[in-house]
Parts: sequence; C-alpha cells; structure tokens
Amino acid sequence: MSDLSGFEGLVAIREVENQGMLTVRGDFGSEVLRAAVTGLTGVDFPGRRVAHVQGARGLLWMSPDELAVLLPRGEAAQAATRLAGQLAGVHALVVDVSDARVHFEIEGRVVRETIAKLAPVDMHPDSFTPGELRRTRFGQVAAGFWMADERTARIFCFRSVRDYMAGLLTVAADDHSEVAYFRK
Amino acid sequence: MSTRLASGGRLIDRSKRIEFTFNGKRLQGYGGDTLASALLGCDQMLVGRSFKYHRPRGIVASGVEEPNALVNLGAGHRHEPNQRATTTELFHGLTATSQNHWPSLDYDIGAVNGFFGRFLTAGFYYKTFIHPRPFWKHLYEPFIRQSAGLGRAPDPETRDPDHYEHFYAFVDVLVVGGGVAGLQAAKAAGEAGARVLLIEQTAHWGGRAVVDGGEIDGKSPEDWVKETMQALDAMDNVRIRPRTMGAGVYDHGYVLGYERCTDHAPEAKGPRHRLWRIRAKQIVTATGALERPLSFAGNDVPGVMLASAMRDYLVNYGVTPGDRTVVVTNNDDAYRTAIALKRAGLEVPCIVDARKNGGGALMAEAQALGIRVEKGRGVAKIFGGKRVNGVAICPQTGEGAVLEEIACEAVAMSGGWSPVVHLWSHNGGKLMWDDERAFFRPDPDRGPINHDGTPFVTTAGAASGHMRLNDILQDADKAGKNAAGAGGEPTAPRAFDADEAPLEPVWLMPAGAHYGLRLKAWLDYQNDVKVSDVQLAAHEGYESVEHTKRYTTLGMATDQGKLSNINGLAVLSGALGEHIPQVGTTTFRPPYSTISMGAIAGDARGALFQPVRKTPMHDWHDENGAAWEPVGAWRRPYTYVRPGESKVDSVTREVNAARQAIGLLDASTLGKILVKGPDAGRFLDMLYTNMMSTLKPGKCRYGLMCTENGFLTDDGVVARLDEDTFLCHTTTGGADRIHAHMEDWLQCEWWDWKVYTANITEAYAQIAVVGPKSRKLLEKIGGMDVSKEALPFMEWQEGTLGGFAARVFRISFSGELSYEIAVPAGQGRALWDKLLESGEEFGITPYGTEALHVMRAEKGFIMIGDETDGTVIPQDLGLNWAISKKKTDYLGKRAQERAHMANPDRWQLVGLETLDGSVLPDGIYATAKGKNANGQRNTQGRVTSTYYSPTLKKGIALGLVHKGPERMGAVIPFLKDDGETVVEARIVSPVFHDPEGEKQNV
Amino acid sequence: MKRYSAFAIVREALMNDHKGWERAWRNAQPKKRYDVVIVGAGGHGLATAYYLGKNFGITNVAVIEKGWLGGGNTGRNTTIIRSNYLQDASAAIYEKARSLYETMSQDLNYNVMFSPRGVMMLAQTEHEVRGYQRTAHANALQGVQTEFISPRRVKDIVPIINLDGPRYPVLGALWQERGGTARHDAVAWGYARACSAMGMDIIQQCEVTGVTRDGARVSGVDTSKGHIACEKLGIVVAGHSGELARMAGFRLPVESAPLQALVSEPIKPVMDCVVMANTVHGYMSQSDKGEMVIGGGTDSYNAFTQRGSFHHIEHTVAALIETFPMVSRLKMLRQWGGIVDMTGDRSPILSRTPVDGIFINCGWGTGGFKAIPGSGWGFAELMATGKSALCAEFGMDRFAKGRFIDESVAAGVAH
Amino acid sequence: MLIFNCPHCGVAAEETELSGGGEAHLKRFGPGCSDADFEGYLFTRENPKGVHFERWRHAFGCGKWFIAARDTVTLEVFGTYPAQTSEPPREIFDRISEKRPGWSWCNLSGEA
Repeated sequence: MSDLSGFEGLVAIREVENQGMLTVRGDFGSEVLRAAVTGLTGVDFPGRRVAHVQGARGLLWMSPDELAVLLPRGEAAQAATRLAGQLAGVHALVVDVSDARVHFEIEGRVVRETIAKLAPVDMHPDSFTPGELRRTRFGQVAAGFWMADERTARIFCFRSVRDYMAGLLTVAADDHSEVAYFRK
Repeated sequence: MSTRLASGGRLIDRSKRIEFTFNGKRLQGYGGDTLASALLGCDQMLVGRSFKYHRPRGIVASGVEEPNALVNLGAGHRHEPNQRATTTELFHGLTATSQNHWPSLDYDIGAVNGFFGRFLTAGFYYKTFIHPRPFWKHLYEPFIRQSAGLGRAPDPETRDPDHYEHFYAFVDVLVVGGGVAGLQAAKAAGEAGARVLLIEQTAHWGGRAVVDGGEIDGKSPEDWVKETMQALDAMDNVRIRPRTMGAGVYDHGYVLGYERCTDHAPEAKGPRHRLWRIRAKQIVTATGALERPLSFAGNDVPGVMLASAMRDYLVNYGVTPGDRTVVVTNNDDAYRTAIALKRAGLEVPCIVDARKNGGGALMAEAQALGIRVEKGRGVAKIFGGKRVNGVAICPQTGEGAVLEEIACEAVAMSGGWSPVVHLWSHNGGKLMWDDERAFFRPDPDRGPINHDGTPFVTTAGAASGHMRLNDILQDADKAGKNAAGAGGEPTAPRAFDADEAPLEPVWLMPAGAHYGLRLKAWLDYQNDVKVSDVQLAAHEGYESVEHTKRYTTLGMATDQGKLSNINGLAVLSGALGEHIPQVGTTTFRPPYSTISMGAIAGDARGALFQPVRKTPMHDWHDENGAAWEPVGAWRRPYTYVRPGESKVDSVTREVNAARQAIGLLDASTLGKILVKGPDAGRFLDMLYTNMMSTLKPGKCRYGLMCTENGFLTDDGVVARLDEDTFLCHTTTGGADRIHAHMEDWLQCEWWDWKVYTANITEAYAQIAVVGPKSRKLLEKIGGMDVSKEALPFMEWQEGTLGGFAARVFRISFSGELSYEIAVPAGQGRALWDKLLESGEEFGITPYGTEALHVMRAEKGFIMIGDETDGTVIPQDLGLNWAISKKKTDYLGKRAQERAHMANPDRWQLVGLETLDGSVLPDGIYATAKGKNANGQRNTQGRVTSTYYSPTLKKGIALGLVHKGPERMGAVIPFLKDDGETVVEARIVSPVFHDPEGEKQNV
Repeated sequence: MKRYSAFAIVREALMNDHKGWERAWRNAQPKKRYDVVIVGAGGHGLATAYYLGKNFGITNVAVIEKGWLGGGNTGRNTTIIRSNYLQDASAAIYEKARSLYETMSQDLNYNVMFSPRGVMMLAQTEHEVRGYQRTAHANALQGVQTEFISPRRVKDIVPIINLDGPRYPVLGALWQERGGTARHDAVAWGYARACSAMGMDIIQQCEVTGVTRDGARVSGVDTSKGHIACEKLGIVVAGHSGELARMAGFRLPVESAPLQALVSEPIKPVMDCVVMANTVHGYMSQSDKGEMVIGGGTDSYNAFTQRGSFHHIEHTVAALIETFPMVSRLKMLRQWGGIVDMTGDRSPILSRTPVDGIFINCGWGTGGFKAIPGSGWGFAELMATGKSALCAEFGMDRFAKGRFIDESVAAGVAH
Repeated sequence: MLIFNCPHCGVAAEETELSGGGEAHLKRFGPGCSDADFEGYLFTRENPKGVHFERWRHAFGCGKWFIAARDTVTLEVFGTYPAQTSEPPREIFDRISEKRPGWSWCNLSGEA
C-alpha cells in the first residue's frame, strides 16, 4: 500500500476512513424509496448529477436509477438491512458496498487543476461547481467525485485500485507541476 | 565568416554569457540565444550532413522548419537525437553533437560527390540491388541501413529520468500562434467575453512583425505587442501560454498542445513536457507563413539561408552568417533583409531580383542605401563546398549562361511565402490556390466540421493568406470576434508597412536551367531530393503527388516538407504540364512539428503504466513469496515459492497439502454479481444455458454462459439468495465483462423486465478452504454449523465464523471437501490470518493459481480460456448436462443450431495420458493421416491443458479430439514443434481423480 | 519493358541524363470490354491481375481505381510480413504470401526491398505463453517455420528491449525468423509495372458508380469514365467493399474503422526485427530510413476518415515505452490512419458472391499487406477456375454455417 | 476524439468515457428463425458511408446505453437518445432529413 501520510504537494491528499456507502437501485419516482433514503441520510433527494452531502451522510446521484448512499461505515450494514426492509414492497436493490470503495479527499489551492490532469472533465469554475457529482475516469480507472467547496474535492473509486489512484493523485499534485490555469 | 555583431539582438542579454559545447568544442553564447544563433555567433556554419548524400549542411532557417541543423542533444540518460538547433533555447552546459557522418562532421567518407549523385537519383533503390537475391538481406540492406538514420538512439538500458504529464482544458476559443494576428484575435475574442486560450510555440510574442517593422496604431510593433500582452494578461477570461505548440487538430474540436516546460532549463524541477488535451468550441489558427527557398544550383551550400531567417538572426540575436551577403529573390520581402544588413553595417554587394521590373518601395529604399539591384536575373550557381564563397549571376530566362561572378560569404534567398495551413488541414479543411501570390491558402467555405456540423476552425492573418500588416490585423480581429460568436464593429488598430510590388513565381532558377544545374538544385535538403528527381518521377509516370512524394521521398524528412512541398509540387506540375491546383497537395498529418513520445505517454509509465488490482490479501501474498501471475488487471499468486524450492516443487507441495490436509486459496478476484428483481430468474434463464429459475433459495448451481454466437464465454456458480435475488459468480477475468453483458441485454433488449444488477466483486474477500481437514478447521474457529447435514454440497449458509459475519458456500473446484467463505473485504486479511494460524496444526497451506489448475484438471473441470478459446461450444466439452433441454431460448441457443455447430463430427473433450507417463507439451496437436489441399499435415485433436499430476504421479492432459468420447482407449500421435518427435497418448476419461466425487461430497 | 538493373542506371546516368527511362506503367483509358475487371488498384487488386496473367494467361484485364494506384491501405500500413498464424486456412494463405515475397523483387524486376529480418511476438502472460506454444505446434504441422524462444534469446535478438517491465515481464516469444518487412509502395508499383507490361490496363482516377447485371450474371460496371463491360468482376476495395457490394445488390458481414499508425524521427539502426507486444498492444519495427514504425489501435466506431482518435496513440506509445524505455526520448514525426474492413470473425473473405461472375476479396482487417501476393495468387485462381484451395475456407457462407476462422483465439492478434 | 451527449445523465462525454456497441436497432432472431435471418442479425452490417445509427455505453459514467445518429464520413452527430427504443425519435429523424435529404439506413429513409 503506497503511503499518503506525509505527502506534501500542490494539494493535501487524505484517504477518508470509515466512510460507508450503499448502492441503491430503484425507481426515483417511488415515494417510498425517496422517503426511505432521505430519512436515512437527512439530506434532500438529489437531482440529476447532484451530490447532497453533510459530513459522513449524503446522497449521490449515480444514474437515473442508481443512488449512492453515504453514511458512517459502522452504520452501513444495518442500514442496508433496514433500507431493504423498507423497500420490500417496491422493485429495488440495496447493497452495502462500503468495502468495495475507497474515498480520497484532496484539499488546497489547485484542486481543480489536479483533477484536470487526470479526468476528461471541464473543471473551469463556470462549468463545474461544488455540489455536482461527476462519474468519469481518472487515468485508466473509473471514479466519481464532487467538490465540497472551492478548495476541497472528494474522489471515490474501487478498493482494488486504491494504490493506483493514490499514485495518480500524488504525481498530479507534485509540487513543481503547477499549471496555473484556473487562477492567474 | 559568421559572427556576432558588436551590438543589436533584441532577444539576447549580453550580460549573461552561456557556456556550451558542440562536437566537444567549448563555445559561448548569450542568454536568449537559440542553439542555432549561438552556433552562428561562433562561426559554426557547418552543422550537419544530409541524409542520402551526406552533403555538408548549414543552418537554413530560424524555426521549426529547419531541415539541416539537427543535433544529438544532451548526454547519458538525457540524450535526445534530432533536436532542432533553431528551436533549442541555449542553457548553461548544453552539449550538442552533429549527426549522420563518419568519422567527423568535416570529413565524412559517406559523402557522395557530384559524379555519383548522377546515379543516386529518384527510384535508385527500386531499380537495383535486385540480384542476386541473398545480397539484399546480407549485403545491400545492412549497408543502406547503416548509412541511413540520423541521430544516435538514446541508451536502451536507462529509463528516461524526466516526468511528463497531461492536462485537460476546455475553452470557447483556442488561438494558435502568438504573432500580431494571434494577439489581436485573442484580444478580440477575450473582449467579447469568451474563454480564450492563446498558445505560442516559441518563448516570444509578436512573431515576424517585431522583426520586420512597420507601424501599428502609431507605435512600433514591438510596443504594440507589449501593450497588447499586458491587456490580455489583465483579462480574467484569457490564458496565454508560451513554449506551447498547437500540434494537431482532431475531430470534434480536440486539439493537442505540446508545452515544453523545462527544455530551456533542464535543471528545473517538474514535468519536462506537458501534453494539453484541449477541447475548443472554436479554433483560430494564427500560424503565420513560412518562406520558400529558391531552386538554383548549389542552393544547399552552407551559407545559403532563407532571407527572413537571416533577418531573424540579425535583429533578434545580433548574428550574421557573413560580412558580404548576396540577396536572391522573386518578391519584395527579401529587400527587408538587405536593408537590415546594410543598416547593420554589413555589405550587400547585390540584390538579384528575378523580376524583370524588380520591386517597389522597398527596392527604392535599398537603392537609396546604395545597394545594387540586378533585375530579371537569377543565380546560375553557388561557389563553395562547406560554405559559400561566391555566386554566379545569369539571366533568369535562359539556361544559365553566367554574366558575372560575385564573391560573398552568404546568400539570402526568398521564393515567396506559404501560409501555414497544417492545423487547418489536419481535420479535413480544404485549400485553394492563390494565383496572384502563388500559394495554397485555406478555402474559408470548406473548413473542418465539428460534431454539430458547423465549421470550427478559422484562420487569421498570414495563415489566411494575408501578407500585409494591416490586412493581417483586420483579418485577425474578425476571426477573433467570429470565433467568440460576437459581431460588432472592427476594433483592430490601423497598421502601415511598405507597399509591395507583386511577386513573380519562380520555381526554377534560371527558368531554363540545364540538367547539370537541375541535378544540383535542391528541393528537400535533408532527404537530398532535387529538381531533377521530381522531373524524373513525373517522366516515369509517378504522376500523383503522393506517388512522387513516396518515389522521391520529397517532403518525408523531419521537416515534413515545410520548405520543400510547394516548390516540389510546382516542379511536378511543370513536368506534367498541369496547373498546380490540379496536381494538389499531399495530406497534412499531425503533429505540426515533432512531439516527444514521453509527452504522449504522460504519467502512464512505470508503476502507473496500467493499474494493478489488488485483493485484501495482496500484501500477505507479496510478503510470502508469491510468484505473481497477471490475470486481467489483477495479480494472483501463481504459487508461493519457499527458499530452496523451484516453482514445480512449490506447486507440488501445494497440491499435496490441499489433497491430503488443507489448502487455502484467495478467491477474492472471482466475479460476484447481484441480480435482483421479479424477473431475475427469467433473465438468468436467458443468460445461462442452464435453467436457473428453478434453483431453490439456499442452493448453488454451476452455470454456463454463451455469447449470442454460441461460444462458451464464462462459467461459475450461481447462488440463489432469496426468491428474487441471485448471486452470480464469474471468472476472474469475466466479472466486468459479464456485468456489462448483463446490463447490455437488460437495457437494450429486455428493458421492460424488472431486474437490477450490481457488481459487488470488490465488496467481499473470498477464501477457499480446501481439503479433507477443512471442516475440522472451520469447526475449530467456531460459529455456524458446517456439518454435512447443516451445509451440504452445493448449498450456502449465512452466519458467523470465527467471529466474522460470513457467507459460506459448499462448492468445490478441486474435488475436495471445500468451503468458500465470503466476508466483507475489509475483514478479509484478518480472516485469512486467523485461518492460517488456526490451521497450522492441520498443515494448512496457501496455494496459487497453478495448483488450482492442476487440481481442477485432475478432476476434469474445464477452465475458461484453456478448454475454451472462443471457438468452443459447451457441447464440445461434454457439458450437455448443463444445457437445459426444456428452455425454448437462451443466448447462444440459435447459434448452436447452425450446421457446423450441430454437426456431431466435432473435436470433443477427453482426458489424455501419455504412454510413457511424460507431460504433453502445452498446445500440442495430434496428427492424422495425410495432408490437406494446402499441403498442411492433417490433425485430429489438440491439448488444451496439460500438467504433471502430483496426485497421480504422472502427466495428465485434457484435450479436444475428433469424436474423442467415442474413442476411449485409442492411442493417438502428438507431434512436437520440432516437427519430428512423436509422443503417443491414450484417450481416457477427463476425470482422472475420484471419478465418483466421493471426496467433495462428504 | 526495359529491365531495371545497375547497368541500366549507369547507362542512363552517363549517356541519357536519365531521359531514357520508360513509364513504369501506361496511362490507360478504358476499352469497351474486358474479360476481367478488377475494381481497386491496391496491392490485392494488382496482385490478382498479375497472377491472372502470369498463372492463367488472362491478360485482357482492366484494374480500375478511384484514386491513384496503391493509394489506399497498401501505402498506409506498417509493412509487416509474417505467416505465424494459428488456423490452417490463415497459415496457408499468409505463408504462400510470405514465400512469394521472398522472390518478388526478382519476379517483378522491381526491388520491393523484402527484408526477412524476423518477426517476434512477445509472450507476457502465462496465457500468452500457452497460446504461442500452441501456435508454434500448429505452425510445425502447417509448414510454417516458427519457434517459441526464451527471454534470453529475445534479448540477444533485440538488445533494446526491457525484459522485466514493472507490469508484464517478457516470458518468451514466438519467433518467425523468415518474417519481415517490405517497401509497401514498391509492391503496388512493381505489380502495376508488371501488369502494364503484360498489356493490362490500369485505369486511375476512375470511380465505379454502378454494377450492371444481365439477369443473375454481372455484365459490367458503370464508371466515371463510362460503362465497361466484363465477363468477370473482382471487387478488391478494402474499406469500401460495403459500398460496392450494395451496388452489386448484396450485403456483407463487414464493418469499417480507422486503424492508426505513427513513425518516429529517423535514428541510427537499433532494432533489426519486428517486435509485437500484444498484451500491451504495441508493435514496432525500424525502417531502412531509420524511423521507428509503430502500429496503433483501431477506433471503436465505424468511420471512413483516414484519421483516428488520439488516445489510441497514447496507449500504444505508453506500451512501447514500457517495452523499449529508449522510445520515451524519441519524437513522433507523423501519425495517420487507414480504413480497415473487419468481418465477423476478423478473417478475410475471398469468395464467390450471390451474383454470378462477381467475386469479392475483402475483410483483411489489420492483416492485409502481409497477405498481398498470397491473396492475389489464390483470388486469381478462384476467379479463373472457380475454385482455389487457398480461398476455400474464406467463403462468405461460413457465417451462416457457423464455421469461423478465428485468429484471436490464441494469444495471437492480427497486425 | 468524439464527444456525445449522454441522454441519461446529460454529460457531454468524451469517447474515452464511452464504449462502442456497434450497429443499433438490430432485431434479435432466436430459435426457429432461418439461417439467413440469424446471419443477418449477427453479422450483416449496414456499414454506411454517411448516416449511421450506433450504440454507445457511458461506461465510465452513468453506465447507461444510448444510441447516436452519426455521419461516418464527416463524423457529425445528429443526436443521441436512450437505447430503450426500437426506432429513432421523430425530431432526430427530422433533423437528419433536414441535413441529409433523401438519406437512408437499413429500412429507414428520410424524405428527399
């Protein structure tokens, strides 16, 4: 495991421990489903490509019929069972994928630039704003991310490629590689 | 001699002396120099040798178009061949060596003199070296290869120490080129509010105007550029990027920008090159124009230089290739060079103007300075070998009768200009011929088309074909505004420069030059293509411009024809008696000028070349002698080699342990796909050849998946979790593929079926506990009841095991009593450790993929990718039991009904035992009598898996044999790849070990 | 036809200022009718015409070409010649081609610079090792000389290679010593010159606009230079086969996509053979000019633009830098694309068609150049006699029957 | 380097975020169909020079399949729409007819 502690670069890179995540697939029109997931997380139901996140809890719009439910790792397993119960009546799929994901937080002045080196996404402030959820690729692996604020982004990917992602981010954030593109 | 003048040089800082070496010689230049200007400043006129004749070559240009001044740059693992001296900014300690000569630049024995030049014409190689046949491989080609090539290759044993990266930028308007046109276009687009990126390949802004003079907005171009740069810098919506070349334009507004971040300061940290992946809504190419040489005898002698380049060296760097310079031209622009030289106190004995009436205002100015102008004249020949020492003047009309000889040290030539249309053309932009100014320019009505069907490239300034300062600025202003989608009044400043008399096209000098002169009139300096070669190609019927290019290699050198294409094209048209546009141009391909492979690869190198997927137990494997095997993006332990063991030893040890005690396998990479919904059963019935809808919750079933084309594509155990939920296991390589396959059919064919899938492969660590003592171990760590009664073969249970929440499957891929335990991935390592620790007393032994293969082969279990190869159907593998007869349909069913597949006369799975107990080679074929119509040996089968079986203590193999199952006991011959040795093997049952399956079912 | 030789060059250089050379091929205008019309003056079309004349005495032949002869994929490929294929049918036609390449310069009296420098396919996974060992065994039975060699021999033959890349170590290689490269343009030019000398008409700048039939049988083609009648029609137009088939009234199991390639700037010789690394998708050879010739990927969408998407180039170059670290400090000089036509099993079609008298030769995918003489030899035989052992397995009917020729099944990938 | 607008999640996705799926609107033929129908379904392709309908999956994004109407010569994209349909929506049909009068593809054809 490549170690991130002590890495210093254009942005700080931190692996987010204890982040739980459920995958929920179902009909977003279903009131039962909307009530269940919002009740569980305490955030509003997200619109298309929106991330509603408060602390460790949140809802990420992953596709027209897929949500990612964020909650503390410790609660995930039970929450999955409870949620499945609440959705027993409707056609839906709930599964705890906490162990299938890793989450990184990158924080600093040039967050946008770091992402723009790795993902084919228009990171210009006019185009990508905090609160938008984007699924894309970082280098050669699938990943999703959102910006909590102008200085902070959360990136998640599959656990098995954790080291690759950590490597990409540390290289992209190398101290001497600032592009100075999004800010003058 | 070429020298540095006492004063002048707008780009150099004479207070900064810079040391460098050329061919070992210690030389000195100034800050701001390019390697080329520094070499000229040190009287280093001879810089290289040509490709074919190894002719002496000097610097001819001042930019990317330079075909001659290519050097080996740097040393050791930083060495780089073919670096253009003209685009290399000088830095302390730069070391350069010239290329393509032996033993030395001054004395190259490979040099071909004029006499042999007569033989080495276009097509030379196609017409000779034909006999005797072996000579091409053993004699001719090795010699040709040695004398070809240019720079020295980098050291193969060291890795490039530099770092490269990519960067995505999305803009409204990309402006390529930092001349006055580019600046005005960027300013106009920026003021219209567009998101603008302006890139310039050099380190400097202003392009030609700052050298050529004139007046913009009442100021010198120099001042106007300064002010405009400040204005651009002040706009928050505009980004400017020097040392960044627009390398290529691709479909849908994609542009490659090539930024050379630290080439000018190698000691600096950070990426050496950055490849910009730009997505632009609109592109403005303000790429200027390139000057054309004139074709006269000896135009390749060092000291003959483009007039504009000579001006650049004088004005920008304060260097001149000689004290006495003759200027040869067919247009007015070259007069600027003469005037500049004269004003710098240098001699210009004569301006040779091919035009009968000479030039306009600039001619008058030159004459006023006392420069003699010879009208209607051309150059008959150049005197000098490794450098110019004189020119012979002749009438431009006629065959070259010499009127006068003039001694000089340098010749400045100008054949007119050609707009740089590369970026316009890369993605299909069309050109039109401009008769008046004799060049191709972009046809504005036939530009490259974007994804929405609208044009997305606009040219500006000289790139549009405008050659006068004011026209250039007005055109650029319009281009910038249009690109930004803004109309409005023109806001470009007025500009003034000297009126010019029209150019007269001159494609050969003198017009009627005899063969001897044409034989020495170079078109492509690097590849040694001359006027006579192009004429010969046309004469021999290579009439298409593509034919001529390829037959003569015109324009195929490292400058990709920047200097030679139009001149060559004109000569070809002349030879064919056609109008130039009828002949057309060759295709312009990216990149505009070369870009480093390092930049293209970016960070995808070393550890980041490709992602490595790792299981939760990966580090344990690594620390315990795992010999890795790549499986898809994963790495799985092939075997765990202990000190003193060979791989064969360790595999044998692992197999024996699993068969006699307990083996432990990291099975986490196996795909796990959740399939849920009221229609899940119906869906899986279509996906698998088996009937899955009848599977009872709590039970497992082995299933086969075929492609719609009938071939077996994946297999695995399906567990029914509850009434509408199934968990499908796939092969390691299959997980993502099969999940995509499922979604494909659900989304594109059966979108009304109520089924959701989720790929949860990585949510779980899965550990196979295999062997007669496996139950003892699980009972020891305690938790759920794993007895035969509570958890029979092919069933699964959920519960806790050794304190872990686990799902346990009673399935076996080894034929032994075996449990596969799935726990949340995060706890995988802990469970692994616990099992190892608790299992020690039972002799627990982790095993890898090879032991897994051996054991499954001993049981006759097929392996996707070994027994299957994309041509095998389940029926070939004796798997009919797994193909539902009840179902009316499943993916692949119809395909398997086709004549060739329904034919019983196919190769089918059997076991194979060599008569001598040896192990059959991998992939060996069984021969049959006779040969086929193409004289190939007939075959009757092949080996698909072959191993030494530690259990049976002999070689065993699985194979596909013609009607194999009907031929039990038959002995068939296998032929080794030496084509001689025959190994005989007997056809037996594929199940070598425990045929009744007693061991797995206890 | 005046013969080419060193003596001829001396004669022309000293006595004629090279004015005495003949045209390589006549600039023909179409006659009213021919026994055989071949559509497409690429390597395959010209080779077909050549062997129709040479092997069957059929010389009343026109080869018509929309653009310039050899202007398609013949002049846009990476010039690799090998026959180390797995399936019998493929090995047969590619080995026939390879053996004809060996004597082509002498046959055509035109130096096509066939250079048997060896073709090496790296095995970088256990699966690839097994696949290539299988191929070596198959080749031994097919009369194709190949061997599976050790990493040490790989390094001996290719000193610039990096045997233990961080990702995929080299575990061995399939080595065909008698494979190599040739000068691609020269192959088309040499055949054209020989065809022209046999009295055949090569008609350039002539586009086919329709196929005319007399009932179930072909009667000729409409072209931009008028109608041309013929007994038999051969369609040999690679990426444009679908269009021609439509004109003739049938459809094909073919899709077209750009295949990309690139060259570096020329450097002094560092690698004599062709190396293919299929696990990481990159292959490279060095031309006689010194350029590293590099094959890229095929785009994942149908297109007729002779260019492609750049990310394929990025992946290829990254792969080559892992395999040959020195590549990192070379520079890309030029990139381009050709249009390849790919069938359902990625193997070619050399076949009769639903229309009597029309024969089609297409679907070579990424394998076309290396097959040119074998393809021409077999296709000429098929057109002249109605049957050919070399073509037998490559019929159009195989898709309905489910009898495929799949080369991708071993580790081998066609390039 | 193509870009398509994913009709499911609204992202203008670059080619490298997508995976191509070949000719669209194929009618599946299963057991009981003729060899010719089956061959046509599995192998025969329109492969036109011009208007083409093809499948793409937003593989690195929302994972959904969509169909793009694209010109294989100019690479112009006339529009994209979800894969859950057996024929192109009217407005895309009309847009193509407007830009390529008289176009035809498989059994579809626009007014001249």
